[in-house]
Amino acid sequence: MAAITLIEAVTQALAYEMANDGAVLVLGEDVGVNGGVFRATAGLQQRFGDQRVIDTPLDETTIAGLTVGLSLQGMKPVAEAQFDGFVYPMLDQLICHAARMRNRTRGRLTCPLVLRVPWGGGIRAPEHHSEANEAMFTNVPGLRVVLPSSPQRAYGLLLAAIRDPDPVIFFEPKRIYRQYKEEVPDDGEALPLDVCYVLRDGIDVTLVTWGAQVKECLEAAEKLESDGISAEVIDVATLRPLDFATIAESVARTGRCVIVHEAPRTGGFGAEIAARLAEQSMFDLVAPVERVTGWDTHIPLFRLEMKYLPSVERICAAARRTMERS
Amino acid sequence: MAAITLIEAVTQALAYEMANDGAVLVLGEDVGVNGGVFRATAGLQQRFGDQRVIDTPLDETTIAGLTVGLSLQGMKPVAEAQFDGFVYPMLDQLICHAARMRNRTRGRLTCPLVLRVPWGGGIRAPEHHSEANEAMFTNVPGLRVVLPSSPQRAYGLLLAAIRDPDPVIFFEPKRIYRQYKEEVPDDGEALPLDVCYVLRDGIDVTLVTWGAQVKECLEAAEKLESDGISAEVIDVATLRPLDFATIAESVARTGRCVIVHEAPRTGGFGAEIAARLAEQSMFDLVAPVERVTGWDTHIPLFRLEMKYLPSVERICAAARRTMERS
Amino acid sequence: MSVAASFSIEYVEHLAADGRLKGERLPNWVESPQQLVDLYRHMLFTRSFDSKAVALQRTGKLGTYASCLGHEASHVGVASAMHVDDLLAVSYREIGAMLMRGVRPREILMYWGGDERGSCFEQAINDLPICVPIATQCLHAAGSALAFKLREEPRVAVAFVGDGGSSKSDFYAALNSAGAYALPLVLVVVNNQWAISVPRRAQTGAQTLAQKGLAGGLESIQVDGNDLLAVREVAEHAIKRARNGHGGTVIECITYRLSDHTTADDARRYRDEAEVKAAWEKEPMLRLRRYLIEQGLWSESEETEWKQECNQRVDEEVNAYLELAPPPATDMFDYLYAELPDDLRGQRAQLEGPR
Amino acid sequence: MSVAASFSIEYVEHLAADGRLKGERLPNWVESPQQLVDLYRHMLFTRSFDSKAVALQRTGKLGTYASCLGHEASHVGVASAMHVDDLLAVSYREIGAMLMRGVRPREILMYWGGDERGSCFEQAINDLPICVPIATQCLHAAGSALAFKLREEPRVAVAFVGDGGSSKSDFYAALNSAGAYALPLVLVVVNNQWAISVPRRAQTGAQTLAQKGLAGGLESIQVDGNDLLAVREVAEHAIKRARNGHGGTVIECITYRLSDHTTADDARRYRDEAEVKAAWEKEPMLRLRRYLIEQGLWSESEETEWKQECNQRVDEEVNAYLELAPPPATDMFDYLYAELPDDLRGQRAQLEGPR
Ligand SMILES: Cc1ncc(C[n+]2csc(CCOP(=O)(O)OP(=O)(O)O)c2C)c(N)n1
Ligand SMILES: Cc1ncc(C[n+]2csc(CCOP(=O)(O)OP(=O)(O)O)c2C)c(N)n1
Ligand SMILES: [Mg+2]
Ligand SMILES: [Mg+2]
Repeated sequence: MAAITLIEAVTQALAYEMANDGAVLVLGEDVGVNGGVFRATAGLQQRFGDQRVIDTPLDETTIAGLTVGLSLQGMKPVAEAQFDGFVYPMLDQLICHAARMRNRTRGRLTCPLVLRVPWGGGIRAPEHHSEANEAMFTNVPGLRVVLPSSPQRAYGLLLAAIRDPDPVIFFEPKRIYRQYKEEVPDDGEALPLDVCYVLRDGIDVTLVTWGAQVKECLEAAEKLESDGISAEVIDVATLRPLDFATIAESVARTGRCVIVHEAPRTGGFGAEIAARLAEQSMFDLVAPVERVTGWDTHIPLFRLEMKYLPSVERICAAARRTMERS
Repeated sequence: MAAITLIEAVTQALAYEMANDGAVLVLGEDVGVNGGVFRATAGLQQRFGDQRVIDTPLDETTIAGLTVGLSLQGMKPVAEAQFDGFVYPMLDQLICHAARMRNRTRGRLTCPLVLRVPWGGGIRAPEHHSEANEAMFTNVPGLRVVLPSSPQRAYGLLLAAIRDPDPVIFFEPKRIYRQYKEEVPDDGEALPLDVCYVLRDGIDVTLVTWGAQVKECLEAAEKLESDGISAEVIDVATLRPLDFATIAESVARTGRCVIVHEAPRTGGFGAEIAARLAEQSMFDLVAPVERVTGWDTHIPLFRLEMKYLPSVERICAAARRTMERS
Repeated sequence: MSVAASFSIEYVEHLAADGRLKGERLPNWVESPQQLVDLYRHMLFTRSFDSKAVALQRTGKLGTYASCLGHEASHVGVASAMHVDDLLAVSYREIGAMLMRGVRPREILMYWGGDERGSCFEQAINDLPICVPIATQCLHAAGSALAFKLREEPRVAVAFVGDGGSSKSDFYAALNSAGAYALPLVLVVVNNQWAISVPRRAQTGAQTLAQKGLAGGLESIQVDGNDLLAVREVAEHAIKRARNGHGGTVIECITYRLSDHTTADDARRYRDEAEVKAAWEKEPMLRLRRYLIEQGLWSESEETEWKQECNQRVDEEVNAYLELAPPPATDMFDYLYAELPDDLRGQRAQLEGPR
Repeated sequence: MSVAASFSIEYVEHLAADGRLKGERLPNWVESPQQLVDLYRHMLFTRSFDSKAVALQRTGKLGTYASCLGHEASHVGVASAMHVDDLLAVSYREIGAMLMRGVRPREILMYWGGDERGSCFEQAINDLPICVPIATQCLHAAGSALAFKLREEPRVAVAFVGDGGSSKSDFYAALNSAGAYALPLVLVVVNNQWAISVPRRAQTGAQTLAQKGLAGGLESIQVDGNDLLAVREVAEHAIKRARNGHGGTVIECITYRLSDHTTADDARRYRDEAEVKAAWEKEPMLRLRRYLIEQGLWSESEETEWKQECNQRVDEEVNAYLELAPPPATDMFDYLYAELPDDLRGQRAQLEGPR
């Protein structure tokens, strides 16, 4: 079994489930012959035909609306948004319809769909190609929001997302699409859709993050280690519904928490985690919670983007502050 | 000077500023002869003509895009979304363009626009007419998000919003459009766009809220008073940028905080306030923060909607818990 | 200079406002005169239900309601041309079409009475629920039509949208994809001249709303929406075309909204009484009744009798609606996901338990 | 059955691929032969810049870049028909139009080089910056056109959009409002046959993209987009019409994307080399050069000379671009609002200060 990248794991999961379930189909801009601008659907049209891998007209409203309609008929559409900056025209169909259909028809109609969204910055992409807008979705009841950060989790969580009977927004951290390889058995085993992953154990401070920042957090943990600070690292992986128990359990041990994400800080999903700590872990905390995030600005064009994204240095500094302030 | 309702204060502010500044114009569905479905623009077309008060085709994408274009030409468009449940198709133009234009052109072009959004539930309205989706906007750099809760604040903040050189989302709590009247001098005095209002002083617990829930919080404070609990009530009024100093100062005194809003809890803007408390007021808090919010569900159709909205009872219970848990 | 493409939009009508046939004989779709009587009965039932619903709202027993007064021929003409297996995607005003498709009157009342259970149709299980966000249902119909096509099912999706709704992005998106994929989709634009207070002319510079279909390469046709004979003909043709794999159609039904926009609206604020009065002259029931009576297919006494029966049936439904206990509050959690996530169990318990 | 409306879409061309005039003489807009030479020079400058930009990207000195190879006639033909005061709203590929309007080459390089200052045009101050979210610029142009109309300014807004972009909701929304308000708006659809890997035929079932204008009641016309003479004629006519208060036009320019979609794309994955080869036969520069040379208005030596001058000018701009120091990081705060809110001062200080 060859080791594969995160994006190859996405392709592998799509191919597995398309072979496994005839109701699964893929649609989006350039997903067909071209295999997607990131190559996530490479080879799928050749293998499954153009009735299963469907290029759409260039309109995100169309993609979202067709996806809702397909899912209403028992298909399991996996739609692709070409870049995260282009999901906004999809929100109306996702929020008003996909997320509500089961509830508003009392279970008569449902929308088992997945929207895949290449997410985040750091690849020197053009304007509007680097957004991290997961917070737009985390306040929406009826949706699930998933954001894997390793090839294995991408594979297992995407399978779970496709099999889930409700709509799932599946963000893919494009900065680490090809960052490293790991062995991902193509065994069709899905991962649970409501679990946080403890990637590294520690006793002094808990670093909570998701997506590409997992890399920075693990590096920061290494660095802190050499300073004698032991950091636990948690990959949230599924933002909605949130497995807060795993985070709370960790913070109960460490007493300190640094939340790291690349979206702007104010109103980002990090706020929800900090809020739950303030509600449920207040007496466990020995130091104020810290957030290390993208600034409350737009992610700049690429000459400045690394000054925007949370760096290992910023994470370490925040972790050290939690040590000092306790 | 006659006392007026919140919605009359909106009309008064619009009329004042249209008379004051020829660049101000109003556009939206049914804002013209009909004066808006809530009558916010009643009489304005008669007074200012159909070149200043413009009915649009029925498309929210159109409204948002035209508004951006008008503002780029130095007009000051005040657009109306007919109901909050219909703003989603506007997000793309607001987020990708209105909120970014100044930054992305390094100040060459700007978007001085206002989007008025009748907001929230509790009026037995049809489906999709009762949403509280302010959190969609509070994670967006470059926007301001305002949500007044009294006739005076509606007047002063709307004037400020129109005069502001950047895009402002102006939510109007429709449940209290006609709840009570107060005197609102038509003096053209704007209120600051970054200030929280302390509506009631207290020493035991701080109730932080916005919009229609201000009413419930004030009632809860009355009730708590009779139990010997002294509650301070803060109307946030402007969510972005947030005047956290006023909240922090209050919590420094009371040591307890209950955040109340009608949007769903997870990822709601209450999370941001709780997060800042966890970051900046940790050592002031003597009890865990509480959030009393809409459930993490869609606001139901009206037979159940009052079971969804935060009630005086739920607020009181939360405040009492903060007393017990400290 | 050469001509790259040319088009024309036809207008179809059969039955004049005075109840006389414009042509020599009935259109081909009419298999027997009894068929016309049945459809007329449906239209009358629709009107009975509709006026009762308005009355219920006026007495506080229903929430906001959108009357379909004057739209009966468009609704019944289209819905009656569909197969059971086809899919209907309405906006909110197509009561006549919904009833024809088997949605129960009590379900419609439940919906407007603030109860989600009204969208859990017992019989019209293929059809989509009322869709308030304007024109978004057109894309649900397009996506459904795509599913039918991919699965090679001989089914057609029919979506209704208003004149106002035909300005909306989702409508354009639906017709664009219908053309791109040659979908079995029929988009019915009910041009009732008003979108709340905004008149048809303010929505677009296009001479007809039908011609919007040309933007997607669809068949595009205009019909007298008050003329059951014509609507049914045009709808049947479009649906057959779609079913046979020849792609989508935009049908513009020219009619008039004889009521306020909804019970929350007061149309006198923005439109002329004279216009409404003139529109009453052309309304769809009268002309069909005149024709049927003229042909000896219907009589005043049958009219009275059927109206009574309609009222009785409606009353039964109203009673069933009024007697319904409210849904449990926990429904808002219990139908949110297939299975309630652990994360939400605490909230559900809070809602349930004593607060 | 009667006809409610009928339409035809004309196709305009003047200059054949072999450089011969199709008609008897030059179109009316040509005031002097020198004008043609000037426009040809513009086209050549565009091509020089474009190939240099691609080369810069290949050597890592520029980010992703979208070449305009083959679009020169459409870009220069339209932009040259505009008044200085008019407004141009481009997507991202209309380099030829931007240069013609006075955007400085270094600004275009800065933009694709990851520097926001590239959108702070020094000269083309009326024009909108590059707009990546497809077709959204059409509505900015429509809103601007509405402002011009309300203020009674004799100005016209011109928006470019691609064949793919003509599927997008925002494009339909723009043409719908252009019709509803009779806006001075010209929508130029550059149909270069491809939207990344998706061919024109997969976007829509419409025979022409021009006919989408009919959906809004706009003038709708098709033109050979490789034919400067024709493009300029059609654009000039549409712009004049708009300026005179007669409303909007959709112009479809038929051309071909001779390059990859962007430097990040490899078109060989999805399209036939033969198709590209055939398209080179019809490209816009060659035919105009043939015509000018035939007429004695241009020569091979002038061609060589001008190319050298273009390269030199471009090199100067490239140097200016390469020498530019990066913007201060604090710019991301300093241009976010007119005045930085107190709430953000702490973050700005953190960014500035030692971390
Ligand atoms: C997206 C959206 N925007 C606004 C509304 C509010 N609204 C409800 S009905 C209506 C007018 C619809 O007019 P039309 O499409 O002509 O249908 P009709 O009511 O005449 O049947 C409007 C603006 C809505 N329901 N959805
Ligand atoms: C809203 C949106 N969706 C997707 C994209 C990604 N994208 C960039 S260019 C392009 C194709 C555009 O094709 P077309 O409109 O024909 O213009 P061309 O590139 O041929 O000039 C796509 C899909 C985008 N920029 N914006
Ligand atoms: Mg209408
Ligand atoms: Mg193209």
